[in-house]
Amino acid sequence: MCADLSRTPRTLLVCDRSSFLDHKNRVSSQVEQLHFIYKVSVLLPECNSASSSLDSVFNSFTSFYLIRKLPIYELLDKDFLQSAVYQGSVHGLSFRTRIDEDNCVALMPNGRLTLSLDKDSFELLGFEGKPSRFNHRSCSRFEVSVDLTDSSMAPGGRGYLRLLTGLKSHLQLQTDFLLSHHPGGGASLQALLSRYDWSEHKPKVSRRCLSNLVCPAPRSCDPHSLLEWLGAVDADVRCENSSSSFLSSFVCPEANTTLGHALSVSVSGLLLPHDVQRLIQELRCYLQQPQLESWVSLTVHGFTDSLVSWGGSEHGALIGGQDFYSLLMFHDHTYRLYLSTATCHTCPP
Amino acid sequence: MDEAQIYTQIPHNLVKSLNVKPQSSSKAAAFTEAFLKNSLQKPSQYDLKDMLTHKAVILGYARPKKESAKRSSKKAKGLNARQKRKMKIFQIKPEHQRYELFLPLHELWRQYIVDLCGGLKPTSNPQFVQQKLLKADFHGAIITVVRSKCPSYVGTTGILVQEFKHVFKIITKENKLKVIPKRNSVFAIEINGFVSHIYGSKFEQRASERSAKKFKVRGTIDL
Amino acid sequence: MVRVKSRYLLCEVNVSNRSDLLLLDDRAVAAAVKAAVARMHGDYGAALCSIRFSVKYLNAHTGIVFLRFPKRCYKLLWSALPFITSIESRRLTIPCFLNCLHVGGTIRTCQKFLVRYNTKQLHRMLPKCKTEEEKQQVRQAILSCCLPGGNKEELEDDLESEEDEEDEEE
Amino acid sequence: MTSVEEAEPSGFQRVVLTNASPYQYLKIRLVLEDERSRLSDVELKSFIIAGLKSLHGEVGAALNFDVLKYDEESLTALLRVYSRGLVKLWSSLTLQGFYQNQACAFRVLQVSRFTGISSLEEPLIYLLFHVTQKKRISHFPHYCHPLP
Repeated sequence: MCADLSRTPRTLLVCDRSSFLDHKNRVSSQVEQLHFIYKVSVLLPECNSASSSLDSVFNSFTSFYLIRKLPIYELLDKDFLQSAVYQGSVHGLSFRTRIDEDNCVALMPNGRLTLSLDKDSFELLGFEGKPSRFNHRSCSRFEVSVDLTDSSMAPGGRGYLRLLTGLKSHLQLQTDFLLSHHPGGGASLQALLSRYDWSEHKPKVSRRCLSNLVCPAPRSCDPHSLLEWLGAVDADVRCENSSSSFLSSFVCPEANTTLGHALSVSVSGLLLPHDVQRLIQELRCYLQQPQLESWVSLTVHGFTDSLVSWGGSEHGALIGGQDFYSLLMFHDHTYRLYLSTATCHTCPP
Repeated sequence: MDEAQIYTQIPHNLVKSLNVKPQSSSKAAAFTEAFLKNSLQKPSQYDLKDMLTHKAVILGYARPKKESAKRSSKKAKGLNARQKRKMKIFQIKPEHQRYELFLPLHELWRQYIVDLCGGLKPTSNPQFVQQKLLKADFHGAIITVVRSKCPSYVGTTGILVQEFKHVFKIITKENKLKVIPKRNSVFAIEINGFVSHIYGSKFEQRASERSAKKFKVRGTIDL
Repeated sequence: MVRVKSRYLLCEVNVSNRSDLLLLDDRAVAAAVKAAVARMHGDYGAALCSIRFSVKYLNAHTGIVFLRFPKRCYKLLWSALPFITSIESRRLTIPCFLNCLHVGGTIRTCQKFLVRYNTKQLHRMLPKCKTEEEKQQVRQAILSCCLPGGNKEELEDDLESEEDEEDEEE
Repeated sequence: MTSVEEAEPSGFQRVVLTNASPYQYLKIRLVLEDERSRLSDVELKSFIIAGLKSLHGEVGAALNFDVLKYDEESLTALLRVYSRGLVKLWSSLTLQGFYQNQACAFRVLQVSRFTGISSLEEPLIYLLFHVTQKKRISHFPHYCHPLP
């Protein structure tokens, strides 16, 4: 009746500090863990325009496909499994389905198909699953997760047939679906695409030049304020406020330098962790140029409505889940990595 | 009548014409006793003499007692549960668990439903059909589990062989006998294009008792 | 069964002119509290204040009020009490303020506190008396102060009030 | 507020901060019955404060929050509020029903603990629109997602 109004959901922020030269650094594995990336934004201080090599990386992000009204059983199609799932990594995510509300589907690069279903759909499907972690009191959501590379899920196998008939005749699940494939690109998906209404999309790159940017000292700043500032720069929020301003009292935390120029680049779409890896490598090369300001930041946002969080763990949005990580790189190969995760989740890797 | 008169000797002139031999009184007494013994039917266990001295006895036909009839009616009431279990009356032998054996039952059931619903044309009112089906017997119907809390039941189809209070026993096309609890499942029954869904949780009743039960209309039904 | 728990606030109405106290009644105090809560905490506070809030007791001579609040939100409602500056009663506005003396879990603990508090006040009055007659009166009054129940109560009283404090900490 | 520290001599350091974020960020959109009417940022903030005042009284009206960014065209705003005031702010937004005698509603598009909130420009993909509002005004056209 009268809950404590000042209570807020639990928050979790992990800060890693290490060096790329340290053999123990786990950046690449951590980058791989976040499967569904919606947006990557990079802040390059003291930079007017990105170098050609960096620009080419931005422009060469793998394109992705949107299929309208895809029946989900098509993902179990034998040819599709042969040509795409077994041959590399497929990223697939149901689009415009709201997690916690609709039935969502995700196909992960390791060949795992995950469905997040409401109670009625789960009962109709008739396939083994487990109750979702985000159920409150009553059991109203279920998660069905199958490994398509498993022997029981091979075409013709018992589990395969059961799921196929479940999706084909009991629960006719249809959603808009985003797909991308790592080494093969569109060619390996063509057979599936050709049967439905589809379109190809290039990740959208937007560049913004900023001037006279007040910035905090990245090494000493408190992580929360730093993240706030990075987000504000990314969202183009004005920092020049006085503390007595009516509208907003937001100011740059611990301001110490003013940058003449800065370049903020963001790429959005269904992006692959592989491309992010490439971008990180390229940024490290870029940092080696001697005349530059000594740091670069890279922020990666996960899909809000993806049903998997870090690794393969379940994700719920309404309880305050948002996955992103922010990588701060310095020219001496050291880095700071800030990982955030949703409320109920355990630590990211 | 005077007792002495009875026990008197038959007159000699009558002896010849009647052709009977006069008996001695002791013999006569023995005869009477024997005669009485024969003609009195049952109560041999009683002391005859005692009875004769104290009671009036009807000579002649006595009605057979009803005890035997009572016993037979008791027998007709049938076996108790333990006996049934012992005799495995309600268990279908493995060699009889064949789908095609039950197909005629299904045909019969089909006719029965069609008769019950007055022809069952595509034009007939679905609500009327449902009302009838609610009270009908389902032995022989082909039922399918549409929804269930337990995912492994979903999709099972077969002819309903036996219905108990809490379970349906069905035989599938693979000649497997399956026992499906009614609770937490929804069943579909198809006859001539009409598909009816049965919420098993609301159906937990014996077939015979169901016909007398009133079903309540509810807004929403959960499993 | 679990008891529905409440908090009883023992408050003192302070007015500049003591004769104004006699104008007060239960309803006027309740209305004043409700208005203050609604002003400070808006609709939310007003809603909380409409459940199980009541003025349990009002002594118009001494200005002592018992307020009952639901236990879960008594702090929120309590915070609005200092903002009461006047009570409107019988079309007269009486400038006053509420001074909270004690918070208890039962009316009984509040009553005990009140008796003790009043005894203390009488003790304080004693040296200030001018005439012997007045002193005698005050002494008489001190002696007559006790809870119905007598000595035995005194022990239980301490126990109970301890329990009560635990309650509050929950 | 807790933090766990695992420091290693090799220079690898991991710090876990729990419940340490001081702010929460909300991305909201005001939907008005008359779609042509526009508000300035100051009007929007006063309107939100009025809502806070009616639901949570003067204590609520004293709640500090910032309008970080406001787009007058789409009536979309980015708010920053202290974590402790999130519930109060959110509930008052939900219960705002009228702006100058016309029906209106706030749609809370996204709530986040970091300014990880994506920018206000039309993003390629709308991931937002979690229905967080208990009250929906039925005669409003339901918001459509623009196609990518």
